[in-house]
Amino acid sequence: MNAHVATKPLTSLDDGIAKGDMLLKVDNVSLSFGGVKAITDISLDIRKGEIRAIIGPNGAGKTSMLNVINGFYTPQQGVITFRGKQRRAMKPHHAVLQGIARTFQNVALFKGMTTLENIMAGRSVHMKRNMLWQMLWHGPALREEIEHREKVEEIIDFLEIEHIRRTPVGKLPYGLQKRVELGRALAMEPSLLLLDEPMAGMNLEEKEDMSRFIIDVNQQRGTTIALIEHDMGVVMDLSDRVVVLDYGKKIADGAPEEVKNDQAVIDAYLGVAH
Amino acid sequence: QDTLKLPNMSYRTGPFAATGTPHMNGQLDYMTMLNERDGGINGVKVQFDECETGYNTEKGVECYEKMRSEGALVTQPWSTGITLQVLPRTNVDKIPMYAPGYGFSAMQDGKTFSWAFNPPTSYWDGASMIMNAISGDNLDSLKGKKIALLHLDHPYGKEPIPLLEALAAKHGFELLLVPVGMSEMQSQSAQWLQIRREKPDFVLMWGWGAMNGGAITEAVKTRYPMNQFVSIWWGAHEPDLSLVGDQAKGYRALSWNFADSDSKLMQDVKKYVVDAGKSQINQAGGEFDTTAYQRGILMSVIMAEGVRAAQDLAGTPNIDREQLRGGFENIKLDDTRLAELGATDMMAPFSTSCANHTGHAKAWMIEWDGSKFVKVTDLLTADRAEIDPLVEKAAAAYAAANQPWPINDACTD
Amino acid sequence: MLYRVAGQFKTSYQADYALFPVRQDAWLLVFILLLAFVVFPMTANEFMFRAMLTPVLIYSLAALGLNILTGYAGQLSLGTGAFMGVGAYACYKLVTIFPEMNIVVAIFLSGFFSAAVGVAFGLPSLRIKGFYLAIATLAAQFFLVWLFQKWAWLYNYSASGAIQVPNIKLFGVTVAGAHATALTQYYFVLCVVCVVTFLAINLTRGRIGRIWKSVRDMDIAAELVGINLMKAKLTAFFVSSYIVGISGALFVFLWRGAAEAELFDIQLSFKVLFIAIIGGLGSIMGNFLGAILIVALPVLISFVPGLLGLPIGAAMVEHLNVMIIGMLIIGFLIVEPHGLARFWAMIREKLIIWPFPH
Amino acid sequence: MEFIHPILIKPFADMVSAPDFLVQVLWEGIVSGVLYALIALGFVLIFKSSRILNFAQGIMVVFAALTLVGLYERGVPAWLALPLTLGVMLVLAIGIERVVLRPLVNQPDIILFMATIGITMFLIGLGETIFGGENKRMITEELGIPTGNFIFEPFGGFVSIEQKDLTAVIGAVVLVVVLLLFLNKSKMGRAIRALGDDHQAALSVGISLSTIWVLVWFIAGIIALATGIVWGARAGVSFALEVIALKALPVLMLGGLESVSGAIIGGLMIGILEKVFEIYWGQPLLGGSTESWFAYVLALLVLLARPQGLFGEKIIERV
Amino acid sequence: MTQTAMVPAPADTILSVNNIEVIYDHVILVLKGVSLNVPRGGITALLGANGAGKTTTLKAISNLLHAERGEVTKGNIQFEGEQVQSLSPNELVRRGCIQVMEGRHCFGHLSVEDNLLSGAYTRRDGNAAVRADLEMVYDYFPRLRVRRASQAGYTSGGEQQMTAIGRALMSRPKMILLDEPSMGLAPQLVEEIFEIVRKLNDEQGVSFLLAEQNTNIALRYAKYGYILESGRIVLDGEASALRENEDVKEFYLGVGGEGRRSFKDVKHYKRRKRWLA
Ligand SMILES: Nc1ncnc2c1ncn2[C@@H]1O[C@H](COP(=O)(O)OP(=O)(O)OP(=O)(O)O)[C@@H](O)[C@H]1O
Ligand SMILES: Nc1ncnc2c1ncn2[C@@H]1O[C@H](COP(=O)(O)OP(=O)(O)OP(=O)(O)O)[C@@H](O)[C@H]1O
Ligand SMILES: CC(C)C[C@H](N)C(=O)O
Ligand SMILES: [Mg+2]
Ligand SMILES: [Mg+2]
Repeated sequence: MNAHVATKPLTSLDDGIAKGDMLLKVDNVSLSFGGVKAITDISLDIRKGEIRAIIGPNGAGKTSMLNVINGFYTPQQGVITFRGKQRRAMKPHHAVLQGIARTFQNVALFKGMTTLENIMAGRSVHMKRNMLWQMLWHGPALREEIEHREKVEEIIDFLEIEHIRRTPVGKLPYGLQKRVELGRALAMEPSLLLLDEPMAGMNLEEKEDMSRFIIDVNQQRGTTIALIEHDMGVVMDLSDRVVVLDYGKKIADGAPEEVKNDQAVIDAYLGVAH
Repeated sequence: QDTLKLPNMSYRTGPFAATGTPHMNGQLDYMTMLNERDGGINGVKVQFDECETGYNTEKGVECYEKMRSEGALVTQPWSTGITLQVLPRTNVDKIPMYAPGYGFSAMQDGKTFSWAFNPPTSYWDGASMIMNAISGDNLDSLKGKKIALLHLDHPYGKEPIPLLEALAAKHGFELLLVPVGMSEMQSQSAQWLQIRREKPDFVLMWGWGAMNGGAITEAVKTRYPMNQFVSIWWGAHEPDLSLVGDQAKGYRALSWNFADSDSKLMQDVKKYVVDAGKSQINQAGGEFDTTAYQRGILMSVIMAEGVRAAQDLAGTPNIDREQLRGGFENIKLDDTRLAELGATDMMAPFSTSCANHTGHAKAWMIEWDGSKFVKVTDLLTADRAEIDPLVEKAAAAYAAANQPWPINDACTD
Repeated sequence: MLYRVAGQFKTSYQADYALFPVRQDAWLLVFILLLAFVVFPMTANEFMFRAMLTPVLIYSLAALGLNILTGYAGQLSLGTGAFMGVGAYACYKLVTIFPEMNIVVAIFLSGFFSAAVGVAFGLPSLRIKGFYLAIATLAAQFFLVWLFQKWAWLYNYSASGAIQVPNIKLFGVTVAGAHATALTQYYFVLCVVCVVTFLAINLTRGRIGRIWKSVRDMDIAAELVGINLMKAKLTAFFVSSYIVGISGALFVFLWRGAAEAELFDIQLSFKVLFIAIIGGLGSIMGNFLGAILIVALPVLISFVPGLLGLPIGAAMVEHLNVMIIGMLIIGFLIVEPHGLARFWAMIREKLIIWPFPH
Repeated sequence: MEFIHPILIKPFADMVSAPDFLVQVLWEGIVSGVLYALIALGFVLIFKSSRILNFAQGIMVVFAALTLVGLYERGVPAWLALPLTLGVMLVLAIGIERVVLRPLVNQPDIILFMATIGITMFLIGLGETIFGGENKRMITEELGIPTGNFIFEPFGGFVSIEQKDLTAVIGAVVLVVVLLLFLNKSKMGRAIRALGDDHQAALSVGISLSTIWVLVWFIAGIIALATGIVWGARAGVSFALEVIALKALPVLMLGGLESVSGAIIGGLMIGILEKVFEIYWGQPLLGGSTESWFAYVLALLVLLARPQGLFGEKIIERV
Repeated sequence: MTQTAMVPAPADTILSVNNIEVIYDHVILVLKGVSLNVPRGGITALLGANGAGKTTTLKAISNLLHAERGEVTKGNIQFEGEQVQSLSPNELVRRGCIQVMEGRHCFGHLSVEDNLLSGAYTRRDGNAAVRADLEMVYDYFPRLRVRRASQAGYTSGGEQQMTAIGRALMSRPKMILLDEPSMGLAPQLVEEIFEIVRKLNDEQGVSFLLAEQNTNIALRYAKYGYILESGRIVLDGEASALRENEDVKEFYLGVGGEGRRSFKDVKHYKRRKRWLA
């Protein structure tokens, strides 16, 4: 089926920021919903090229943090600096244009569409041809479609989901849905990829697969990754730095080993068993 | 051809069924009577099929197509809206259209509307007669007065407006239009609040179906003087008035027919159809005696006359559409003929011609006395001098808008 | 083995993107087109054209427009009837103000008017969702019909308040008005429908179609994937209302011949919605299947008692008809909530593996 | 500046100069508002328990009223016709649950909405087949509803209040209070609310869908009967009644789809405002009949400010 | 290794599933003959990869398939010795078998407390008893007491999971079918929830059938386990025995010969061995 072999590796948005430099910085952000304080005065940073884990008990505000970063929630306080630009509020689709992509805690795929379409949808931001060309399905529109299809097929190959290319994703088992969702995020060619519990509800083998994908994305494409995950094995193995939230506050930030042995973290999150 | 296919569009369902059904029963029963008593018209049985429209124009057009394709000799739209929609088509399809007492008033002009007939009288005739009656034949006496037209917001309800506007301009009264939307028919409180506020000297009603009953109840509630409330013939419907009984005393309607259950005509219908169990009327509800039912009978009487005339002219009982058209142009319902039919004083005599497709029968003003309608005037006359020029203008405009449209200049009277 | 797809390999994306990647589908299409362009015109009588064929096509087109909005972009609309009205009145004004204007041009232009109105009433969709959005479209429905009634300029101040289609010629043939033959009108409509359908298929399978579907399936996620919700929804309203507007113009000019405001009331909206849903939301072909069922079937049913010689009155036939349609709708929804298109897809799938089950 | 006067000044001057008339306008508004609210209530109940926007509520009103009147016309005394009609509504509820809802459980909202339109058509056909299409008189006196008028003559004018309208208003208030108590205080009420949130989960904790649905549709049937009696007393019983169901939709949207009190307040608001607007602005300035769209436009404007309606449940949007 | 024929269930079995087949949408065959037993008072784990059919099995038992256009086409299910396939979910709950669904499924617009109370729908033993149980649930899950008045839709994942379990408890079940209780929960909470499961099992004698991805913890708390692959049971045994099984170790527990592997070192070419391949 696949007549085209990936010729050049996919790259992330070239943003002119050197590896290890600050990519995203969150300063003193606070967010509350009515009475509920989801985030209280949190600052954190993400450096280019790293895998940054965010952990913490349920309801700590991890997902909210991602939502703030990609503009879905507007914090009441604080600033976010991404690739040197400061802002507090913006439309989520602008975040995508600037190179932030994400996956969701509860799979948020387009259920009625096939795997292929879902991932193609992730490329919408990069497609330009106007409606007239689209209607005729000829010339530039078709060329564009094919060009992006090739990119998407690369991602499909990479994630090893060729066999479900034409399956409506609503019918896929959970693990595969998560993978498709990752594919869709990758299709956006982000420079920062936010992953919200990508391995929840997976068994060991699938977690291993997913870990491999994450590492490959990070290493081959140089994509910076922020990762929320409850499986400590995964977090400790994959991440470069870990930030720990608890009830909307930051309680620790540092290398995995440090964080793991931090008493506050053990009390609030890990429990005794680890 | 062994039957005369004279189908009818009907509505026995929906909000207009209340007034529609008795009329349609009347039409049907007269034809049944002819078949039973005389074996049809001049020996050819009448096939009087119905097609249900629910007074819905779209359905009506469907029915038109259906019945035409089944070989109908005539189309009876049973709604001014449907009449207007199929009018251009009847001209092309060459099928006579029979719209007794409704439809487009300009259809009287047989030169322009070769295929359309609206005997015995038109809405403009009706409007003129009403205006004459309420002004005591002196329209100038209305100067400075306010006259409200409470009408169904539908081609039917709008039909009298051009004439009334012309009269208002000429005689210096104010015309207040109070439209009632299809969905407001049953709850006309806004309209009647408006009437209460504007205090018109007369309210004329062009209503149909559930609208009539709604208006009468609201009028009672608003304490609008009943003797200033006058309806076109379709508003003379006993069951609507029975609902309020005495409180509607004084309510008038202009009617081109008057119910007479003892007439020979009605007795024949009773004998051959009703008593024979061939009628769909609600006998317990007294439908037989209603003005509406008997008007339906007369509608079929007129049509049968048209058919007879056609058969005579053609010299054969098996007529085609063109021949029926000729028949409709030669209806002569004079007093003698009415007496023969046993319908004396049930309607006024009239006749049609090539140029006159309406006949302009006169009509009575009838009044609700608390339990029934009584005649309160002699036959009224419409003011031709007002109407005819308007008709001419409207017909010319119609022809212009529907180019190419044939005009039969050979038709002179 | 009729529908065997095995052995039909695609060697390029280009081929994969052909309109009908599976050969049998293409044949089927050719067959249907033959039927529509050759067989029907040769066999059908005038009544068939006027009561079934032409309306089925026009209603399919309206449903197609609605389907783009509701089936593809997930925005429920109950105002289709009124948008058809905008198209019809726009076309009427164009034709009467510029009597010289080519009718095809007038029809395609009139779509822009309904598109503009559609976009205006689509604006609330940015904030309002689901059934609540239906209210915006209902507001359009009732407001526009009211406007058609009250704004006399729209119907050229005609006394009855109705618009009447004049006789209009195209290349010397009368296509609209009382003098047009049913066959001409049928061909005219058929051509327009084919063109629009072709364009719509392309639109829905490309980028824009995907964007619409994303918004439908999960608008929050769509936004977070970089889709501009406002643009996506408004283009859907635009394209949808455009097609609906054209269908409205055809409805009056190529079929009814005249119209009054009530013609475009909510019943019409519901009818079109029925067609789209019974046919299958999110399917182009479904609209045609739905229209056949909802438009043509009642006509056929009304003949049944006559054919069987049952002594049933016209009113009773109508009552039973309404009842049967109600039951059919429920029945179809139960059997296949995703519509006839899905039904066909299932049959097709079975045909593909036939005669080997599983 | 000439256009300012008729829009901003004259209407208010009119209101002040004829206060009796204004009172009458308001009362008419209240009465139609109560009727809208009653229909909307039926919608709300069903929506709450099943997320179905029950389009058939309008026809249920007609059907209930027709059954009542039809039974009476066939010689059943009024006091017996009433419970019998309730019985018919129960059978209807059971039938709908069995035939329509059960097989369609878990389908998308719009499918169920369509199904209720299917029910509407079926009931229209059935009702007309059985009872015929003509307008019937509601058996108001036979049911013991007072029919006279109270006439007040304040401000030198008069205000006429029909006793049956007054009865309707009082009846509606009672009905609403009972319903509110039922929903918020009883176990069944809680189950109804739970069901609306998540069918599957409700099933999993042992809430019986069929029982609740039959119950809810039956209550909606009772409300329909009440509405039918009240409305029928005003305008007679016929299928034209069905169109008022459409009026309930903006009421619902305005009040919030799942709020009982929203239905009431929304109904009254729309009833009063649309009447006032029609009389003081619509008729003089816009050619009248603005009631056909006013409610929708009002609801739309409110929704723009509050997408879930005035009293609706906040839409929980999380990712 | 796996029993396929109908074997009479041992006397102390509360639930036995015999060779059931489940088809979705009339065409998709998902369970291809699954049999399992849960002893009274036991905790039994049902393990397996994504899409293996765990949820389907549980739903087949609690009769929730219908709503998803699925049906049991073969085999039978016995609860306390009686066939239950034809019972409504409502009746099953009344008899003491309740499911906690995957993904929590709380009633979002109801308060936490109303959620819990809705679990008592089938009970007929009066308000006082229900109130007492409510207190008991709050004792098990003190967090819920704090959040009792919040709308469930706004509570965190863990709280929702607790609410869902608590809600099931309110029906006074003899047996709970627990679908992926650990999904998306913080490690500490996972422990906590499993501890509560154990406590309920000990103190109240509730039996559990536990579908889990997290094999590690499931096998620590369960007494017996079944492993499901593509709709078939491929392995079953005492939990302790399963923990020692080489295949289970390799593919489910992630411990090779030399202890825990790092996720970083997973090799690309490694592919799972399929028992049934
Ligand atoms: N849209 C919202 N409206 C109201 N409250 C919210 C909303 N989103 C989140 N919250 C609240 O904010 C807090 C933080 O939630 P968040 O989803 O960020 O937690 P989390 O750390 O991602 O937890 P988990 O690990 O369970 O996913 C919670 O108490 C939650 O109830
Ligand atoms: N409603 C449905 N219609 C069609 N197929 C379904 C449906 N529900 C589940 N399936 C299919 O049945 C198979 C088994 O699903 P099930 O949910 O039982 O797996 P599971 O073991 O619980 O997996 P997970 O660990 O992801 O929860 C999957 O392949 C799934 O795609
Ligand atoms: C008898 C009916 C045809 C009258 C009707 N209201 C009309 O349209 O004229
Ligand atoms: Mg989270
Ligand atoms: Mg599962």
